[in-house]
Amino acid sequence: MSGENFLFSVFAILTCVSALAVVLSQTVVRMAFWLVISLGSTAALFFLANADFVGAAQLLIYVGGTLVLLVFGVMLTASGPYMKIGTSAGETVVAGLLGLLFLFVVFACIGGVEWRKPVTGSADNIATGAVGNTLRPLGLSFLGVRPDADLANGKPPEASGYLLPFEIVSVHLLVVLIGASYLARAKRRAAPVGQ
Amino acid sequence: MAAGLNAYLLVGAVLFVCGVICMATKRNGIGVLMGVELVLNGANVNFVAFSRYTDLGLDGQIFSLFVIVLAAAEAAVALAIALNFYNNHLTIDVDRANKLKG
Amino acid sequence: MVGETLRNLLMIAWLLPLVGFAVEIFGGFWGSRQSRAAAWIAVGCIATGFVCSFSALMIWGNANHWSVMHKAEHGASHESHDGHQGEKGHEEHAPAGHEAPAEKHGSVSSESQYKLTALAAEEANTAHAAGPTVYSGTLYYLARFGSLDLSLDYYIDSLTLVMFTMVTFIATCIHLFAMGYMSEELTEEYVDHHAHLSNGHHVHRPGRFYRFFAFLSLFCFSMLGLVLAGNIFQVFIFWELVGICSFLLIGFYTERKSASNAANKAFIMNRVGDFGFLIGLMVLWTFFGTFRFGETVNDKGEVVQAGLFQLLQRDDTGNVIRDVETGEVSVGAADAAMNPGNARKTIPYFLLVVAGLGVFAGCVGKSAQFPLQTWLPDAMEGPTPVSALVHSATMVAAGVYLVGRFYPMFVQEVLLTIAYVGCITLFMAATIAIVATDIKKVLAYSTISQLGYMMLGLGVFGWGAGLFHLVTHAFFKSLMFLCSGSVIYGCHHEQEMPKMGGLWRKMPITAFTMLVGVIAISGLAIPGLISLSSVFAFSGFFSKDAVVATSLAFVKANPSHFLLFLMPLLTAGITAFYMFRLWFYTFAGKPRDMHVYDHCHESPLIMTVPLLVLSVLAAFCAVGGEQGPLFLLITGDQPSHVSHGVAAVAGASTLTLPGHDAVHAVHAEAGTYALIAAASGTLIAWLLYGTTMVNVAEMKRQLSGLHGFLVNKWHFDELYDALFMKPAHIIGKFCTWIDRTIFDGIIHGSAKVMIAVSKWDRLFDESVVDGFVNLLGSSTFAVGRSLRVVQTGRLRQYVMFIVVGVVALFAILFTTFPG
Amino acid sequence: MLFTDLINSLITDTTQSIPRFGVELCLSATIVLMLLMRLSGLDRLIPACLTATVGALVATFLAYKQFDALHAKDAVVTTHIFTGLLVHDSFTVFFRGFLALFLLLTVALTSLTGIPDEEDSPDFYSLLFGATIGMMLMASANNLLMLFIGVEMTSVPSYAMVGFLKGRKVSSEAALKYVVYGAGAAGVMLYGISLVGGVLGTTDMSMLSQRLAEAAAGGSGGLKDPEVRTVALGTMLVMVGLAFKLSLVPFHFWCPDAFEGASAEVAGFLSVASKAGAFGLLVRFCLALSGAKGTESLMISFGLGLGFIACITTTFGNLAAYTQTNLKRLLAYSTIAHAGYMVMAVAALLVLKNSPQAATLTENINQSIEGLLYYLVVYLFMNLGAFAVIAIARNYTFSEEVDSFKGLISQSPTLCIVMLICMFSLVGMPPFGGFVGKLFIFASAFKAGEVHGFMYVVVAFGALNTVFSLVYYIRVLRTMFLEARPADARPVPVRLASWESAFVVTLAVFVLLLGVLPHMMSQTANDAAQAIAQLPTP
Repeated sequence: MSGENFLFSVFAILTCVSALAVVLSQTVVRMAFWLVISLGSTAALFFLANADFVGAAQLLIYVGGTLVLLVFGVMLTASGPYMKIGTSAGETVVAGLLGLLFLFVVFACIGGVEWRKPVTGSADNIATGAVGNTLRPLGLSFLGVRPDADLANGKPPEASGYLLPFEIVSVHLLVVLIGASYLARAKRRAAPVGQ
Repeated sequence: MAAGLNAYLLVGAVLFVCGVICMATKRNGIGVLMGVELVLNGANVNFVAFSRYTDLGLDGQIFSLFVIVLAAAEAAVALAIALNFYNNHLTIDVDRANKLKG
Repeated sequence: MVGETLRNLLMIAWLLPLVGFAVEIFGGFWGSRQSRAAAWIAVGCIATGFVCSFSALMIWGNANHWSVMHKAEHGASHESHDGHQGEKGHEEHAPAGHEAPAEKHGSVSSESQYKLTALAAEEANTAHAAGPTVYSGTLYYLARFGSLDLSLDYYIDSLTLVMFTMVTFIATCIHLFAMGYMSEELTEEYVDHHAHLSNGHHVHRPGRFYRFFAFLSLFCFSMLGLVLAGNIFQVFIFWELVGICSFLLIGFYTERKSASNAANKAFIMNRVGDFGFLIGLMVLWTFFGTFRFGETVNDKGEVVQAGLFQLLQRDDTGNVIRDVETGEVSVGAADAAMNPGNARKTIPYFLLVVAGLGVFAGCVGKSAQFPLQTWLPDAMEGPTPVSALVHSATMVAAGVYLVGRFYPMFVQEVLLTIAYVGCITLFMAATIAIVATDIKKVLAYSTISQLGYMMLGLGVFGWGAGLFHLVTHAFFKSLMFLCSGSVIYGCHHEQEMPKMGGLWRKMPITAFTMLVGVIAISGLAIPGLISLSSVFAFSGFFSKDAVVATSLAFVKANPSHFLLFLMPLLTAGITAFYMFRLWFYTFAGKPRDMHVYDHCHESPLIMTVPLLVLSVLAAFCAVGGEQGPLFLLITGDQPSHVSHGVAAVAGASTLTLPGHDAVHAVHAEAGTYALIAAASGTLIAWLLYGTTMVNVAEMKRQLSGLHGFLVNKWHFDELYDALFMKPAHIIGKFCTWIDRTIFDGIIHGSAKVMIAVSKWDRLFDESVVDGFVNLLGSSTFAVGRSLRVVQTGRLRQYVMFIVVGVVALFAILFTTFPG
Repeated sequence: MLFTDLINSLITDTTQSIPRFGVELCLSATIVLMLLMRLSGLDRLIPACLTATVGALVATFLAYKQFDALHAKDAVVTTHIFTGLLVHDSFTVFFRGFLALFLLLTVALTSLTGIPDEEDSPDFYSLLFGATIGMMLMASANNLLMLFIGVEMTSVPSYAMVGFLKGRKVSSEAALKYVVYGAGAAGVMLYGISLVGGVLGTTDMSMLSQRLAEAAAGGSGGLKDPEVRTVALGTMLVMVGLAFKLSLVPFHFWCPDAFEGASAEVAGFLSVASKAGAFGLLVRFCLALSGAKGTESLMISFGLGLGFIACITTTFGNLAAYTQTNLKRLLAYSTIAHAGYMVMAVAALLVLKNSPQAATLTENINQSIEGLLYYLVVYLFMNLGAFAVIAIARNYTFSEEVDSFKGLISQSPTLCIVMLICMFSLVGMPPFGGFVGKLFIFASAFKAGEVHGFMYVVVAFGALNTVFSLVYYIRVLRTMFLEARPADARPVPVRLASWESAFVVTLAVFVLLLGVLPHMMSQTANDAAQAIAQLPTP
């Protein structure tokens, strides 16, 4: 077993087990804890898959940002030490069976697929998804240039650059921020008469 | 090639399924939102894996980056709504969301 | 240009009521509630419309040199009716007006009746020379969707003209009558004695005189638009408009629960029929590519596409042309000849049947045929002029009219269906009419029954007979409804016949005119000495005779369908019976309720004059029978395959349909049978109700089972309630219930099992009996809890169902995907 | 090819793309402007609804200009902008115009009824505009990433809008249900996208059918072929995400709850606009996968599946509406039913496009899209009309129950007559627009019946449902027109000469006009349909 395989196995198992633990935990604080583990080891899997920037983003945004947000949520809504909103075992079992069914369906499909082989790295030493070192191509693609795909094949550029989503997502984040802050803040005046 | 694509896909699918189960069984609203994160994360594992092993290439990683950002945005709004629900109902138990039915 | 003149005249007649509607509704809204202005506007519009339609009819006749009138072999039969000319005295009398020119040109009869070539050449828009003379074209271009043109077209032939004249004339009379009848609404505060508030008081509301006339005008507009329509889609639009008007008019007394229920019922039942109509439309459009009856002409005057009627061609035997190998019907042979670009197409024979049945389904709804007939009696909740106009003379006639208009598209199977539906309807409705006691209900059932006659006539290939009966029936039925309105008005809104009796002394004009109508509908006649063609009779005799004769000819050609003759014959007797019963009950004998009798009075002049006018027409509009002017006018442009009948073809499931000759051969025989039936019906009615020889109450008791069955209208309402309404409600509830319970229930049902299993450990520790009891207790508890959870925990099940849905859909895709 | 060439081509591409993206940019600018005005306190002087109205007006105008520019050319013009992420053609512009117009109408309605009060209106309009940008992206997406971003940009602000009445319990409950359900559906959809993108090795939608044909080439083309099977699963998952947006059974659960909890204005917006965007996307997605050699029969079965779902959806929606007492909830079920009708057009499109005779059926393929677009336009007016009446009446009666509309005719006839027109149109009664729209959808579905007989069943269901639906609409109308107004009911004095009346009457007039003069719209719809139906197929 190579080192990479070993690391993959460790993190894959960690990811799955802690995801399961999220499902099975009965208190929300434990769920949050297991979620951190799961998402963190997913980031490790990303690194293993040569997606270094995505892995870093996962750690920063997901584990560092989103999860902290969730933990805030936990703290804000925990009304007392006794509150434990449990789930009946039966429900979990039924949901689990359904989940297994879904898993089966997915693997009945993708099990036999012969995946398209990747195009080997371009001559210009700019890495593709397969080779790693993706920071520069990713950054360029957000500006709309795709040297990884377009430099190799002497034709006019045809791969998609991602300038537009990169910009439009900022508008989206702005809107979302406005919406979330509206919902979360208290009304300054008295609320209108309940209808 | 190490690990292999299908192994990654299996991890992704497990995360996805765990997320769905989490959404379907947790009565705590925050817990449900954690399920959402798991689901999106499962899909993300897929994208990164495809990016490594197929000629989806860098597109897959870009996709997953956007997903991370959008998931953060969604989490923010969802959390705000959950807090709002909590303010109105004084509980975060989603089973108490039972006024609207029929 | 004759075509343009006709078009313009009919457009005026058609659009004036719409203008009237707008003026009345807005004028009335802001005007005084005591003003009759709205009524005068309405009358003015519709009367002008009548003048226009009548002029159009005259222009049409002159342009054709009245050629439809001189069929050489029948020319002689006109003389005997000249005598009536004087006493009619109305220039409006459409058929009578034609007689004089017809006589003058009697000798110039060399032209064939169906080939009016001189005109066809002159008009770019006219149909090809072999068919009837038709003026068609486009009024207004609506839109183009894909390959489909939508436009407002017109299609003018003799049927259109006769219908226009008939509708506008009757509408004028009824408008006048309504001015008197609705005069109670001319007030700021109208007290509705039939509507009660929850506190038991009567409803007080402002009078709605103007609104009534506005609705009437809108109705006239819709009905005339339906008749003028030049494509089946336009027919459908006006069809719905007529339905909406009828909804508004039936529900005119909206405060009465029964009225609003009846309006809803009429509307919904009609929609059920329209469902079929829509399917018919789809088939037609898919396979014929056009909705137009006539040809499509482009800007340059070139014919670009043949009309529906030309696309479906028939061979010499009258059958549609079928491909030998595939059995499909060829479409557009004529079109391909004219425009080689339009390739020949075919339509499967069964789809042609489906299209025909679909369109007929619409007619079933509108014309209150079995099994959608129950709305019509309920529709009597509207004011009586509405019943007269909408539910006897015009709207319900629209279904029959459409069957007639659409005749070239019907194949034998469809015609047979029409015949049987008509046959069932006419018998059933007549039997119910025997026991009805509400004067308007009797007339309502009689309307259904007569509509059945028309459908039967059309179904057994009596194209002329069915439509002939349509026109004569319109006259005498509107007359009778107005008479009943006069009675109701005179008796202060008493409609129950058992409370009447002996009214002829109080209201002689009404009684007399009603008698004319009763005789007309019963089909009584005084046989002539020489032959049946010189018989003296009112209009109903001739038209019913025509229907019965056609059905006899049909039955002789197709003996297995003998019921199609026996039933109408039997019903002819029943008709005479219940109509005379109505008359004797109401007008003859001794007063049964002195209170009603003492207060009743003859109606004012504005109501009796229309009665008199209509009674003259009801009596004499059909003079000459099938050689008379009205019949010849109607059949002037009959579909070309009708006159010589259709021969049965071996192999295919076809019927022999009688031609004119076959019908003519049995005419006298059928007439005799019908007359005997009618006379005996009359006699029985007289015996039972005209004299005191038989105790009716005793008979009623003897036949109580049958009586109850009939009084309950063959239990149709209950049947529909059980068959459709209840299931619909149940399904509706079921669906919401599914949403709440079943989806959840599946999950929670299994959850319950899991709970039980998880508790198994604990239960094992306890004693068997206790354990058993506990198990029972805990599972009931679990059931209760899961039910409570059903009410509360829905969000999570929603999420669960995303997964369930995905898996289920994938399973479906997998199992149903071929290969 | 040098790196500088890449940069140069990027610069040309972007400068060419930006004018074609003007509508969205205008909306984004309005959002930023509202934020800045709020920061600087200018919103006290100029109310946000004014800014929003101006922004929406400019956007509508820009969309109109774009349409005009495309319309002037004879040939169908399809431009890929932003390095192929978006498509700019008549179809895109049709939706842009449609959504901008609808945005304008919604802004007008909300400023009439005052549902966001002055303090909250910048927030509300930011959300509204943000959601609209998302819908426009959905309708013009040419990349799976844009598809997902479009859906998210539409959904997330909608969640917040549903919960906008934050003081009310039902509102927060509705928002919670909506957000959880929506997030679940988005996750499923994303997973589907990952499968499709992974197997086909591209996220570019215009490459999908080509790649699918390559993938199917080796095997049978049926579900036995693992590649095709996976793509089918992925496609289905994407469609589930869209079905959530379209509220198709069995992914409709959120819809009645969210509509009942949200204010009528928001419900009206969601019921039309977010569906419109989703339909635009659904059509694009279906066409992107259509026509791949070897998988035609699979795509036909997808079409039939959609037809099946459509049947169930209409029937369920109509029947479930029977027993409702809350008018918004009733209209929510009616919305579900109407989505079903519209999906019939997409089903017909898929079946026709993948039939062996597709080449001869181009006109019918166009017609199915055209019918869908026409119906959407009619639906905009009639549904918004109905919701607007509810919203206006609510401002007086503080209730949205059917019973609170009892005898309304005696107090505000205008509202009642508008409601009558809208509801008759919803039933599909001539001469209102709904009739024409239904007719053309049924007609194209019927045509598809020639390819596969099941589509006849679909048409039959559709026609049957017009009968079902009559019952509950009539019930509402009857309550409004025929019953007596209870003495203790709050008065609803809406005069004819008021802005409220003017607004609803305008909508009703459009409903009527679309029924009487269909060519006003049908030509436009046809142009848009042609633009998209001619997508290159390998």
